[in-house]
This record gives sequence, C-alpha cells and structure tokens, in this order.
Amino acid sequence: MEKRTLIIYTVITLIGFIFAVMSGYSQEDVTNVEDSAFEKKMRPAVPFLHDKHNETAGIDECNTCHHVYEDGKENEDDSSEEQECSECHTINKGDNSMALVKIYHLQCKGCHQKKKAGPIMCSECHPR
Amino acid sequence: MAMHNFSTWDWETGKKLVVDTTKWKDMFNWIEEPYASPDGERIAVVVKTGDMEFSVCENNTPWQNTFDKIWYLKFGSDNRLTALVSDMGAWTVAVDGVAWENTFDFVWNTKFGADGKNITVAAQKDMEYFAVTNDIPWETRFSDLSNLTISHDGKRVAGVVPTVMIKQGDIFKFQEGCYSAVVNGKPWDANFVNLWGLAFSHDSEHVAAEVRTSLYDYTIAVDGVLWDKVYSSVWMPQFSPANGSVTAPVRIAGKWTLAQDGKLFWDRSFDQLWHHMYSTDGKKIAAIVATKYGRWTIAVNGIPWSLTFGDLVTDAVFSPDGNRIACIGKEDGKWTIAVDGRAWGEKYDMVWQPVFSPDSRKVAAKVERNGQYTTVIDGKPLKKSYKALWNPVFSPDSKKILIKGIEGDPDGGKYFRLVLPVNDITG
Amino acid sequence: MAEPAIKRSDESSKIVDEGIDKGIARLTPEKIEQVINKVLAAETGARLKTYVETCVHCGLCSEACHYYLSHDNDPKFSPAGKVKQTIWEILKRKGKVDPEFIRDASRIASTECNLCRRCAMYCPFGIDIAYLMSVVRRLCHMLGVTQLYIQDTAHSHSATLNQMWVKEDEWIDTLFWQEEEAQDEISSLRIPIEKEGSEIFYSVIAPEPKFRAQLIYQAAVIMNAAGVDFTMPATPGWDNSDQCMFTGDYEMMGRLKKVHFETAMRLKVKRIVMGECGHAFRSVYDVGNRWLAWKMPPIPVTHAVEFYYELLKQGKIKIAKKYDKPVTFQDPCNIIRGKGLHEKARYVVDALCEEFIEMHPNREHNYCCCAGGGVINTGPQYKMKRIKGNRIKAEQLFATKTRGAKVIIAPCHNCHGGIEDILHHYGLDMELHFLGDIIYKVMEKPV
Amino acid sequence: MHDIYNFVSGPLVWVSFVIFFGGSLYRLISMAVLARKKDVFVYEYMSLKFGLRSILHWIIPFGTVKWRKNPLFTIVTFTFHVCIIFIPIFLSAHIILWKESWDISWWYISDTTVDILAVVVIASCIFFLVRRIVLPEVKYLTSVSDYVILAIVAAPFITGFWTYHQWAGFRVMGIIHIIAGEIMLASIPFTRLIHMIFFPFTRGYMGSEFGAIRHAKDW
Repeated sequence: MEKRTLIIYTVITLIGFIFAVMSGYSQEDVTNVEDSAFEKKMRPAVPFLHDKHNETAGIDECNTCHHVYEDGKENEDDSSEEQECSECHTINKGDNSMALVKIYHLQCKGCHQKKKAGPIMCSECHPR
Repeated sequence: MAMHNFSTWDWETGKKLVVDTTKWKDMFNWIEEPYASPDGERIAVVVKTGDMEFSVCENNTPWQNTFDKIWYLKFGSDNRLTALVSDMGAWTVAVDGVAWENTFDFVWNTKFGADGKNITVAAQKDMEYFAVTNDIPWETRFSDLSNLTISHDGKRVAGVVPTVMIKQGDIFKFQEGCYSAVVNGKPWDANFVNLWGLAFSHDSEHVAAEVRTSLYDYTIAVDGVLWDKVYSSVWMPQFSPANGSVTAPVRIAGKWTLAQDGKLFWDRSFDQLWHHMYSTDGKKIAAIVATKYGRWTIAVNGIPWSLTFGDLVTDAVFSPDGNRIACIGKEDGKWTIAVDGRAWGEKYDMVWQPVFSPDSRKVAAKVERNGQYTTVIDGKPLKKSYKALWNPVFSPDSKKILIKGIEGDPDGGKYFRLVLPVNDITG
Repeated sequence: MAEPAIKRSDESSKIVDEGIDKGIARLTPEKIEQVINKVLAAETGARLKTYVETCVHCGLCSEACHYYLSHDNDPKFSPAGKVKQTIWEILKRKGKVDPEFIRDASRIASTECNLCRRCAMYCPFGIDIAYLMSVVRRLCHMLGVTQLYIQDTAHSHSATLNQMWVKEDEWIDTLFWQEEEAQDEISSLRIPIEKEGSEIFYSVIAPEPKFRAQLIYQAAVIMNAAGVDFTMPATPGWDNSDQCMFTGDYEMMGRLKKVHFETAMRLKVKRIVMGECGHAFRSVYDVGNRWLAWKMPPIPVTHAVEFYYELLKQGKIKIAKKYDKPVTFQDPCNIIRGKGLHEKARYVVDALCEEFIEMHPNREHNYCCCAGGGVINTGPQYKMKRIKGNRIKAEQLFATKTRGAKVIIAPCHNCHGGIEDILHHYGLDMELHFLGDIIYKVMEKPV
Repeated sequence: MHDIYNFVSGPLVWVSFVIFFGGSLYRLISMAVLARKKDVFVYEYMSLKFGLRSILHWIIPFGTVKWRKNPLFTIVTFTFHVCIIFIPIFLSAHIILWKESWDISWWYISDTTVDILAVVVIASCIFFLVRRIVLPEVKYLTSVSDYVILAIVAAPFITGFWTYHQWAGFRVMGIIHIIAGEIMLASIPFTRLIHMIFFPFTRGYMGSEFGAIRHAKDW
C-alpha cells in the first residue's frame, strides 16, 4: 500500500470516529436489531438504542419485549433477553422469511401503533 | 284462389314416356335447359335450328316459327307456353309458337294471372316503357318501369315509374319525390322518393306499396294514400283477404314488427320479419322472422316456432285450409323442409318450395342431393332419382301425386310423366 | 399544450360539392344536436364507448394510414387524428356542433378515409377506426350531408337496385350483347339467364354492364371454358355493389343485400360467385347481411379470386402460354383483410404468369388504393385529393417497377380506379389488369 | 403522522381497492350489458381461439409488424407495462404489509432490482412525456388529460423511489406514495387507464373478426 493511500484511509477513519463520538450515542448502546436467522438481509438492519428507547418509552420490565410464551400463554415471570426471536418464532421450511419479518414488525411497529409513538414507516426504521 | 282446373288432367296412375330427350341431340346442336308444362304433358326447350336461328322444341316438334333470339320460356298455369322472342331485333311474346302482333324494342318479365289467361310483360319501345297484356300495350308510356306486378285475376297490372323528369345527379330533385306507382297505365296522384314491393288486394281493386317519402321515412301507401306513421324501414305489404286491411313489416328502434293500417299489429318484435302471408280465410298471418340475431323461423300470428335455422328460412307456404305451414330451412349449409315447427330428418343440397296436398294433409317437395333430384313426401323420398325434375302436383283428391322428371341412367334422358298413389311413397 | 380539435380546413372549402353545400345550408345547430344524439342513442353502444375510452392517444396507428404517409406525416390525416376531429369532438360536445363542423366531419370521414382497416392492425387495442368513421358517415347521412356523386349512386341503388341507373331491360340486353360478341369467338358460348337450379349465380357490380362490359364477356368465356354451371338473373338483384353501405344509408344497404340474396334463393343456386370487386364483397360478406340479421351470407359468396383459384387448382382452366411480362399484385383491402385471399391470389398469379414480383408492403399490410370505401364514388372533385392522398402508393409501385414489374394485377374495381389515376398522375408507365384479363389472355379456349 | 399513516394505509387502501375492483367490474358488466343490447356482433363473432391468437401476438414483444417497426417504443412500452404491474405486486415492502395484515405472502423481487426497475418506469414515463411533446402525431392527439394520466401513473413510482432512498422529506413522501398508488388504482376504471381492463376485449374482438370471419391476420 502506498503511503498516500494509507494516510487517506487513516484520516477517513479518524473523521468517522470523531463523528460517531460527537453524535452522542454511547458506544455500547448503539446496536442493531439482529437475528442470525436473517441470512440475507432485505433491508439494512434496524438501528436500535436499547436503553434510550426504553427510557423514552418508559419500559422497565425486560419481558415487555422479551416475552416468553408457554402453551400459548404468556409467562409473566420469565423473560427471553438471552435468546434470538427466531429461536421460538421458528420459520417453517419453505416459508419465506416474511414470517419472521412479520413478527419483528409486529413487535416494534405493533407497539408503536398501539402507543401512537415511534416510527411506523419502512424507512423510518430501515435506514439507507 | 282461381286456379286453373287441374282435375281435367290425366290422373290415371302410371308412368308415361313423354319424350326421349336424348333425341334432341341428334336434331339440334344447341339445346338449352328444358321446361315442363304444369300438367307434365309437354316439355319445351330452346334450340338452335340454323345460324342465328332459334326455335322452341316442344316434346319432339320444333315450333314452325323461328326467331333470331328466344329466351324466358314460361308455362302459364293453363299449360300454354310463352317465350320472349326477337325477330330482326323486334321483340315480342310468342304463345305456343305464335308471336304477338305488336313488337317492341325489348320485352321481359312475363307474368301470368292465376288462371293463366292473362299474360303480361314489361316492354320498351323508343326508350319508352310500359306494360303489355295479351298483346295490348298501355297507352301511357314512361321513362322507366320496374316492379311489374299483376293482380290475381291478371286483369290489372301495376308497376313503379318515374313521374317527374330528373337529370342524373340532381340529388335534391330526386329527394323531393319523382316516382309513383302506376296501375293499368294510370299513375297515382302522389309522388314519392321511392316505391318498391307492390301488392294487389284480393279483389284486384287496390294496390299497396312500400314507399320512402324522404331519405329516412318509410311507410306504406295504399292507392297513393300514405299511412300516417313513418318507420325507419318497411318491407312489402299485403292485403288481408278477409277485410281488405293492409299489413306490413315495419322497423321501429332497430327491431321489426307487423303493423296494420299504420298501427302496431303484433305485440312483439323480431330481429327480422319479412315475407308475411295470409291464410286463405285471412285469419292467420305467418311470416319469416329472426327471433334473435342469426336464428330464423316462422312466426304465426306473432308466435314463433321453437325450431330455428341458422342460415336462412325461405319459401314459406300455408296449407289450403290455413292450418299448416311449410317452409325451407337451411342450417350449416344443408337444406331441409320444416312443417309446423318440425324439420324433416333428412338434409339436402337444395330443396324447392314445398307443396301441400289440397286436403292440407300432405307436403311434398323437390330435393337435390349429389346432383340428383327426387321428390320427398312428408319426409319420405321417392326411390327413384332424376337428373331433372319439376315440382310435384297433388291430385285434386290428394290421393295421387304427379311427378315430372327426366331419368338418368339407365333410361338416360327420358322424360317421364308419372302419377303415383301417395300411399306408395308414404307407406 | 393540447392542440385545438377543430382547425377549419380550407381544403374542404376549396372543393365545390353541391351535395355538401346544400346539405350544410339546410342544417341548424338544433337539428344537428337532435339528429346526432338520436342516432348515437339508438344505434351505438358498447363498441363506440369502449373504442373511445380505450384509445390512449398513443399515435401508433398513424403510420398505418396512406393518407398520413402521403401527406408528410400530417397528424390531421392519422387514423386517430381523424377520430379526434370527428367523433371525439361530437361526443365531447354532446352533439352541439355547428354546420361547418359537419362539413369537415363529412370531408374527413368520406374523402379522407377509405375504411381500409389497415389501422386496426397497427393499433395495439384493435380499435376499429373504420367503424368509427362509418358512424360519422352515418351521422352525416342522417343530417343530409353527403357528396353529390356518391349520393346520386345511392339514389340509383334505391330506384333501380343497382349502382348505375341501369334499367331492367338494359341489363338483360347487355348480357345478350356480350353473349353475342363472345359467340364470334366461341360459337357454343352461352350466358344462361334465369336458369333455375344452376350451381352458381354470377353477380357483378353495375359499372360492369355500364362501362366495362368486356368483363362480362371475359367471365362468360372463363365460365364456358371451365364448364361451370352458372346463371345470371334477369331481375334486379344482379348487382352486388353497395354504395349505400358507404354513405351510411344502412336501411337501403339492407334492402339491396336482401334483393341480392333473395335472387340467389329464387334461382336455387348453391352459391354466388362475384366478379373482381372488393367493396361489394365486403357488403355481401360481413356488412349488409349483418344488418338483415343473417349472421353469415345465407347463400355462400365466393370472390372471383377464390373462384379462379378453384378453377386452376382443379384443372378446369388450362393455361396455353403463361403471361410473359413481369407482374406485381395489388392486394385489395376488402378481400385480403376482408377474406384472407392473398395466398390464393398468389397461387393464381403464379399459375398465370412467368414472373411475379412482390410489392412491399404486401398481403394484409398492403396500402389501400385510396379509391375504396366509397371515396372514388364521391366524384371527380375529389380526384386530386385521392391522388395526393396516396403518394405512398406511387412510391410503392415505383419501387416495384424498379425491381422489374411492368404490369399490376388488381382484382378489384376500386383498386383499378385508384391506381389508374395514380399511374397517370405520377407518370408511372405500368399496365394495369384484372386477373380475368390475364386469364382470358393466357387460357386455352374452346372453339 | 400515525393517524395519517394509518388512514392512508388502512381505510384508503380499502377504498381504492373497492373502487378499482368494483369499478372495473362495473365497467365490464355495464359494457357487457350494453353490448348485449346494442352490439350483438361482439357476442356473435367473438371467438376464443382467434381472440387469444391475436392477443398473444400483441402481448409478445416484436410479435407484430407494428412492434417490429418501432423497436424502441416496443422495448419501452413492454418494460414499462410489465414493471408497473410487477413492481407493486412483487415488491417486498408491499408484501410484508400483506403479510402483516392478512398473513399472506408470495415471491418477491430484490429491492435492488426493484430500484433499477423503478428507474426504468420513471424513464419510460419521461419517454412517453417527451413523445407526447415532440412527436407531432402524438402531440396532435394529446390533451391535458393525457398528461394527468401519465402523472397519475408516474407518481407512485417517483414517490416510492424517493421514499426508498430516504431523500429529504421522505416521511411525507411515503404518505404521498401511498396516496399516489391509491389514486392510480382507483382511477383505472374511470380514466383511459381502463385500457388495461378493455384490452383483451377490444383486441380479442378484432382478432376474432379478422381471424374467424375474415381469415386474415391482424398483427
């Protein structure tokens, strides 16, 4: 690699870093809604500031979102934050990934709709 | 109807050889198509007897007179034979070989009264047009004559003539009405844009016609007097034999129905309605109708048969007692006869107008299949077929039928007159 | 943005036509509105509506039209352009148009469209622009606005049941005359008149006895040589032509077709064979019969081209020596787009002629002669209009001539009229013949 | 925003589908009834075989003389028409909405492909627009309504493209996109966009007359 190229890469990385820091997001809080079941992403993953979101939405209990259902009934004493959604919401073979997309959408968008708060349109969550 | 008296014909059962037409070939080198007389006793044909010299050979004998042109052989119902003949360019009518005294520049369209006594032709002389009945020309002449029509008794003759001179291309004058009907040489007082189908009343006194009074208004005129209604089109009118009223198919809002004296007569309309006809007593009217687009049948007093044909229906005829109707129907290119709403099972390449027996119980028709002709009675065919055949005639007692035909092989070319008991055929 | 629909054309005012001028003079806006709305309500329906609403104004039909191509792609002459200037506007204004509008509409529908139906093959939706133009003609007829010459033929049709004021005796006399003439050549020749039960009723258009009697002569020679059992009637009904179909006088059109077919029924023939005429075929095959509720012709109709094909294929006519000049073939709209006779026509041409050179485009895509659809019948005033309106035909013929063709065969009377004028005006030195002319020339004749 | 979004993506969708399907059905049935009454020929001469034969030739690119004579137009119009039908149906973003609401879904095209196709559609619309302005024979036939119709068709694609790329004001544009789609759908039965519904019938009828009666090709 040529020197000049190296310099340019370094500068770009630095600027990017500074920008990230200045944006006010704490490093460890910046996360995306990910699920290993999404082999190929149709849209970019949804950036999700976990703590900030819960703070704004006033969510205290983990299982408000990370729910656990047993025999079709919600177990209100348990929560599932260690699991990926797709572990329970299994996708049948042959089904397209819309089924999994749907449960994610219902989880986020559904709640936003209910509370009349938060993003509900495609590009509000899936950034370019 | 005052028909000729056919009870005087030979109704003896049997087969009679009238003439071996193959002999004609030895006699003449020009032989046209033959015509048989109604009683079947004679068969006539135009032949060439010399260079530009024609005659008519009846049975085995040519007429004594020859002409430089002969055409339109026609037998009257009284079995007299007429022909239109020209001698040195002068045209006239020859009846049984004898030419009328008057000659013309042209004659055509021979017509007979029902009894055959009165013979009328259209004639032109010095570019003037008129009719001639029994060698007596009309005194009045016209610049044209069409739609020659004669009354049942043959005594009165009507036609359509121009009554106002118009230059070709004067479309506006034409639209003012330059035509009228003429009866025995006397035109109606009124002029019309057009006139077509003329009909005489049964007493021969009155004439009705389809007329167009502008480019758009069609109606019926009776003795020159218009119905007070106009239609977008009309077809030929008919007089009722019962009360002298006039009926005609009329087109209203794209559909056809029957009107009487300018008022609606049938309460339903059809995609087409034409050739209506009365039973002898005038109580029934039948017409050829299309009940829907492309489906043809007969309607009696406005009620159509359930049987319909796709190609056409034609040549409808009432039985003498007025209770039955027969017609020709064609479906998918094949022809048949239908009687009272039921079709004969067999189909043919061609059929001729069916004939009822005088007692109205039987129907016979000439039919063609593979170039051979035969007669079918009530759906049952004669065993023999012919290479030429004429319409059958029932005997006055309806028990026998007269067949006139030229046989093919093995008797090739022999013209026979056959009288058969009807039961022999119908079983 | 949008072009005004009505541009007063000075073209129509240049042509003096008494039929139009007097017709227009008798109109009032009230009468126009009343007649138009009455006719549209009574006689038009789903087709008119669907066609007008489906047209997406794409202009793809333009290059189908010989008028458009011949007028340097002037959009006023495009098929949809003509619809825009007439029926769209009439519908948009609900019939509230003035007499001058009707003058233009009549000019467009009757002298700038041959109803050739080529555009139906260029419109992706298959919109029947010929039908729309026919509706305009029908409206003009109902308003009493028709070109004098064609109206006169319509009157002739009504008075004599033929197109040319031929009287009953004149018709028969012509047959006698042609028979006599032909007997000088073939002594046994006969034109059988009123021969009931014949196989074939040979029907012609009135211009044949009037102006082109030799065609009857030739047909008689062909019929006799082929041993065909035919007849011709001595009554009205012998004429198969129908200008009333083109003026929009449908009631009269129906009457003419009724007489024609009933003559065939009366003569007990198996079928009608007709001479080399296009428009008459259209009128007996799928227009006139329909008005009468006959779904198909009640007695089958065979066009001359198809008939010649049969005679040659069955060996009923033998060719003595093939025609040696290189020929090309004009596909007439009404029997090609109207009956698909193009391959049979080529079979006939190949059987008769040494060398055949196609013109391009051809078959269904051939350009109209610009005389058909009643246009030539509108009269001599419109002759230059026809000639200028078909420069493309002259170019097409010229290109064919360059490739060697010396003779044009056109089995249609209108094609003859139109092409004759074009050949003359554009100085194309080519011969023009009917198929019958060629057959007559090259066939083996009896003595 | 929630209320507006919910309104345009809820009741308005229903309304537009009802107008589209109901309207199209109404137009078809009323035309069929009118034809039965006034244009009996359409029924009498319609032939399934020849109707389909003609339709087939016309829906295949370069299947007709006309298509072959105007290759550019043919390519554009076919791509355009295929795209405007396929994109809305096989776009994943649309399908997920179906999935969420009705739990139904089907095969979809990748967003990248759609992105390209949307550009094609928009370019086609520009092509049609330019054609209307530049070509005299098209300009002559063009009225204001033709531009409006073109705009109606182009709008959902432009707005969709905009929203997808999240350009300025994409939230509002998203709403507009939904409304634009609904307008397009709803206007099909009542504008010349009805050609989509009537095409099989007009072409089929002409194909039948040409094929079954006149024994000729109409392409």
